Amino acid sequence: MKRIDLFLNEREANRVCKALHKAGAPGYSVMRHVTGRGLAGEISEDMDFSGLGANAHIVAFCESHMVNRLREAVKPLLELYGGVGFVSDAEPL
Amino acid sequence: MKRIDLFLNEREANRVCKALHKAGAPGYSVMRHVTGRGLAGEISEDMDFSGLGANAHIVAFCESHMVNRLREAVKPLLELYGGVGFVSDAEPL
Amino acid sequence: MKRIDLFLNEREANRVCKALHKAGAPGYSVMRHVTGRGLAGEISEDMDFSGLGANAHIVAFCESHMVNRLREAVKPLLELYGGVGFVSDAEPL
Amino acid sequence: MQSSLVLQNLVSAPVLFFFLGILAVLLGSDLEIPSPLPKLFSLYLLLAIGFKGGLELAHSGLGPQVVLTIGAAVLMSLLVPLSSFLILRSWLDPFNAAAIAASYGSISAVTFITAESFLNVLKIDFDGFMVAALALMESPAIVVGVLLARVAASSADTVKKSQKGNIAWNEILREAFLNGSVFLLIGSLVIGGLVASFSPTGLTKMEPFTDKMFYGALCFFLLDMGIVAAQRIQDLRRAGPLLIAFAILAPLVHAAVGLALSLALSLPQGDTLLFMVLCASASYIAVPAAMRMTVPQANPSLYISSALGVTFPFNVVIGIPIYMALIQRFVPAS
Amino acid sequence: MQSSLVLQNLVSAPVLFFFLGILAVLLGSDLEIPSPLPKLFSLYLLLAIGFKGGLELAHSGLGPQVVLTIGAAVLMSLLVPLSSFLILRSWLDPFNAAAIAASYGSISAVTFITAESFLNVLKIDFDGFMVAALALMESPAIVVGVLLARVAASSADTVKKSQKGNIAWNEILREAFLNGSVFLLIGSLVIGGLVASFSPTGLTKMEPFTDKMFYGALCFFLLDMGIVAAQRIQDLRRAGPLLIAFAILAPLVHAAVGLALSLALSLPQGDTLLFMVLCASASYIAVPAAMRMTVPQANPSLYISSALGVTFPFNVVIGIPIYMALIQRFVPAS
Amino acid sequence: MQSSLVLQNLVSAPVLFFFLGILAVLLGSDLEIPSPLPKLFSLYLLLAIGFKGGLELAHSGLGPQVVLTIGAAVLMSLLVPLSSFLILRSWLDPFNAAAIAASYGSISAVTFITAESFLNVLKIDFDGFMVAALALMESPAIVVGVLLARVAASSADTVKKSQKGNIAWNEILREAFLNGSVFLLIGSLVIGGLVASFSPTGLTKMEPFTDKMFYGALCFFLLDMGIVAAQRIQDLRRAGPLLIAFAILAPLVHAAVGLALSLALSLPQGDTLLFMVLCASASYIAVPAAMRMTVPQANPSLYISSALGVTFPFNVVIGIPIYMALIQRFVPAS
Ligand SMILES: Nc1ncnc2c1ncn2[C@@H]1O[C@H](COP(=O)(O)O)[C@@H](O)[C@H]1O
Ligand SMILES: Nc1ncnc2c1ncn2[C@@H]1O[C@H](COP(=O)(O)O)[C@@H](O)[C@H]1O
Ligand SMILES: Nc1ncnc2c1ncn2[C@@H]1O[C@H](COP(=O)(O)O)[C@@H](O)[C@H]1O
Ligand code: NA
Ligand code: NA
Ligand code: NA
Repeated sequence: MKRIDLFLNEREANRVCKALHKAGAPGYSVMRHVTGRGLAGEISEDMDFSGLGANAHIVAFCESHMVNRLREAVKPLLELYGGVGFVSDAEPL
Repeated sequence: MKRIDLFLNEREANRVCKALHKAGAPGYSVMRHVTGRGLAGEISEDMDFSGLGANAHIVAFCESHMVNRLREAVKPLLELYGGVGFVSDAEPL
Repeated sequence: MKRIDLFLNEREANRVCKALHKAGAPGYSVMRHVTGRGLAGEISEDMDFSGLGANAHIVAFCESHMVNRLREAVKPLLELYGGVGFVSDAEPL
Repeated sequence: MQSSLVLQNLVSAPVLFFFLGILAVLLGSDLEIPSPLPKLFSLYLLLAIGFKGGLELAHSGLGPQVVLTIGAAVLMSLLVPLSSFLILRSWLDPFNAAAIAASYGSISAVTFITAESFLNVLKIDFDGFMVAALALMESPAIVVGVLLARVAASSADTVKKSQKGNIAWNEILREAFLNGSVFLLIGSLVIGGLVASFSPTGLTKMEPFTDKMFYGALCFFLLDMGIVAAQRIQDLRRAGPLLIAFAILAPLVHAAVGLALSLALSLPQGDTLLFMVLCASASYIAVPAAMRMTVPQANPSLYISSALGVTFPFNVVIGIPIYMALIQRFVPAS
Repeated sequence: MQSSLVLQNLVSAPVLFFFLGILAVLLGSDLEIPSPLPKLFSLYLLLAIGFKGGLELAHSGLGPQVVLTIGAAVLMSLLVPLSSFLILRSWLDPFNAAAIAASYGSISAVTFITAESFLNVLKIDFDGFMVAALALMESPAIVVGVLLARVAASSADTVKKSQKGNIAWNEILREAFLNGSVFLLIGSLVIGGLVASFSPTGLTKMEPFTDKMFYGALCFFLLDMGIVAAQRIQDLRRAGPLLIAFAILAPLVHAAVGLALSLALSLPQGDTLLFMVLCASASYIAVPAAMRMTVPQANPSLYISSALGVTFPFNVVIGIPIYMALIQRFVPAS
Repeated sequence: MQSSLVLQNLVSAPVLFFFLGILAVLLGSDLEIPSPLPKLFSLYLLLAIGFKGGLELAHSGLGPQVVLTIGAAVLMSLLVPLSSFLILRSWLDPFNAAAIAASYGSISAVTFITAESFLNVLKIDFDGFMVAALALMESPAIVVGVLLARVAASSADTVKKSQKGNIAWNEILREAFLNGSVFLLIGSLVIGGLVASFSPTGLTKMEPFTDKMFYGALCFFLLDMGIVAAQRIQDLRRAGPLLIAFAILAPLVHAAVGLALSLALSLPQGDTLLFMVLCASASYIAVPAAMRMTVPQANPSLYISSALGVTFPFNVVIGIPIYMALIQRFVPAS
């Protein structure tokens, strides 16, 4: 089993979740109000009042063979809007 | 060392934390306001005003030999109320 | 590639982030409003109104060879203020 | 007559903001009232309504009319879950039937407040002690709901022995009486009564907060309720046509029973509307929070979407003016 | 004259709280208004300003003066992005130029509100229908901005074919008209108008919420805007001197054009100030949220820091009194 | 007399809501005011109290009586931490002793506000400049606390050389003067003064926000403080009986010293109560936030639970009426 961690702007989180779901992810969890730093510089919660928001952290656990499909679903969005993704090993509890 | 990730309804989070503590977990961390999707469908923050809340994400790092005890403490609650759990490898920093 | 997870008081989170950045971390993400339990006992969001806050969860993904430098940057702060850190394996998506 | 009442209700600010919220979802706007702001308004409304009810109760005292009315309200909060359960059991399992039944036995404070605003616009008086009835209808309905789930479950033998006696009375009573919103409402009621009796200067100082802001805060909260109710609409597909029919017919039937009881108690027009609304409305604040813990086998999307997605908009938009039209027919204006 | 106006503006509570926020950041204080509290104030201000505008629009009606003024405002929201784009293109890529242009074509509701407060202090009247102009200037500027980005991008062939037709009209219009803040503002405007026309008793009940609290809530929100604006200052280094110059000169030029149009429409002094401020201000609420989705290639720190870090403080602190001084010179007091 | 004052205090709305919060925790209710709503109320109370204090200070001016009173207050904020430290050192390590001492030298704005409300109910006047005393007592206590920790630590040689000079003056002063709540309070005080002096029309527009809402917002905040204080009670076991005794005796002793100083300054009854409350109260907002950064070796649960779990409820519930009873004995009514 694998764990996928995505970090991207809150405003795009819904789109990424829909893409995950459509690609067959068995489930996912979303944490909003995430701040941080990456290639695009520092991201804070300052602009939250405008609807722009900070980052979201999306976690999806799936079977190892699904990773490729989810990657293909998510990568174009990360490339267009910015954001990063990581994979690691996991087991069901 | 192992890392346990649990996702379940906020309203049960306290119970699960108490169960972890009682079973001997050296510590845990809880993130609330987690949205997501699983077997029970989509979970949003809509009903937060009612005290029902969204999901919580509980992380507990522990020695590998503890995993069984924590699993036994937590599994019945996940079965009764819903929620999922995963384990992965980790090391102290 | 490695994943570093830090849990510490919100009030020190900025310092730790600066230390990570200065030590060359390619990026990091911060989740605030984290509650939990550790050596210092239970931490809740009760005192949030005072500016004291609850815990923060900082995640940084980095190349394996960077872990030592980030550890050195972060450890003294964790020792002074309290908090815990863990490392695990990961890959870019 | 009736159509003009419906219209008058439709152009009131609270109902219009409720529509605006629904419209936002239907059109796909990203308008949201982020958590925990809706909780701020819901806590505020409960505190304010309780406080005002308490001080009016202190003024009116606990005369026989007051006690009888409250008693009738509590009776309804015991009977409605029982009758609803019997009906819902015909197509639902005991857990879901019990949770939904509890919801319809309990009340919706926001529907009540909207009815009060409607009476204000019509310049029809009502008594403050009706808030006490509101406050006392939540807990009994929750207790009955949980007991129904237990009894039905154990007789149906669908659960393992070990689970049966699992959750103690202790927990049922805590969820019924100490649920945050029930507790705040009852607590504010008592505080309002104490302040009115012993420290009247405090009343004028609370007034700008509990009174003046009330209508605007209600509009804001209803904007959010519109958003949330509209988001529940897609859950309705899962609920099925029988439950949707129940969610529209139950308020009408319960309001009619409420009207009959009000006539028996010879309540004036304003109190009758509030009594009918208490009977007709279904809880989506206290009950879901309580059922989640005590009847985890029930599916929250069923009891929330019927109470919040159907019965609530129905009452707020058409129910209240319909009840008023009935009242103007049967209850003499005082 | 002018310096006394500047001073009078500087010692008003909203502007002072704005300074306090800036000072907090400059001195390194940890003062923060945690999310989502700023959103609460921004939702409240939009709701209140829309509601009040709607009821005044209902009173004044849609006479030719009203329609012409609103038309002129919409015209400005189409022309300003075009002219701004042409200028910005001389040193910026099409995406960033388009996003910034959209921002300057659109408006800042808080700048508008601050100008209203300033007029109140000076005891100069203004018309409620100006809020309608405000509400209708957001969407056209967003549409023009997105179209500019598309056209420029496809002619410059900097994007892959596949990306070109990617985002449908559908999405542009949703971001332009259904963006949460635009939607709430227009919705509240309509509700205010309906309530004023059909349910006047509702107005007095809304008044403590939408009117009385307004000034204080504005102060609170400006405290946060001061903090946020000051935090943007370090982004300005990345923006470069040309963009900073643009962010100061654009409001002056657009205000001058607004003055000319107002004279042509023979608007009274108060309305002229509001019209100038609409032209001069740049959006940092609706536009960033819309551009992020529709022109993701643009760098948010550029359009946010110019609109919020430079133009907004400039208008609030010096712009408004300067425009007023010009008005007192050119527009006869009524 | 005294018992009637206690009673009068007990039936005031703020104190009753404080009890309601305590009761919620003791009974096991799930009532909570989710974060960051308490912060909204705490920011609001600081802003409002500062603003009102500033405008009254502008009216009263800085006469000798005002300067002397403020000077006496600042003196107390320097002396109380020193004497407290000496006592606390007898059973606590230097870090914890210093952090607790800083807390008792500083003030609790909410206790102060509750005392003001109590005076309002008794219809006893008080001077607005007392807020300036409140604002100026926070920073000195923090500076003294941090210095005590440093000095004691280095003489006790319990820390490594490297850590000694580690945290610069720079940081101590930032935590003492630029701590968010201190900064907002002082800033609002200055703004209130400026607006009162230069832009008096602004005052009436702020009044509904800073004045009218105040009492209700205080009730809401005290509801949360009741919850938080009660949750601290279990921490008290760890604190031990000596610290609990200190947390009850210290306010009494400090209030007595405050009374003596007030008599020397011949302050009127109302100002005397406020002065006593400033001396008697302990900070649980600014000081914990500052100590966490500057004296991380101290255990937050000790200084928070003594100030918030014991001294605060003691002052709010019994302290204030007791001090008033003493005042009625020793200070002539004006
Ligand atoms: N190495 C990293 N570790 C953890 N989070 C990261 C890392 N890089 C980027 N992020 C997160 O992803 C967001 C978007 O990254 P970017 O698109 O590179 O600006 C950042 O704001 C961070 O929250
Ligand atoms: N595969 C998954 N990956 C990440 N989170 C999940 C996954 N499955 C479920 N969850 C989370 O766990 C919650 C409860 O899951 P469930 O009980 O299956 O409805 C969901 O609402 C998600 O937040
Ligand atoms: N074993 C653990 N697993 C997950 N989180 C932990 C663990 N130990 C400590 N924490 C988190 O780290 C915070 C600080 O830990 P401590 O410094 O040990 O009190 C705690 O409040 C928890 O949020
Ligand atoms: Na009911
Ligand atoms: Na503009
Ligand atoms: Na003190």
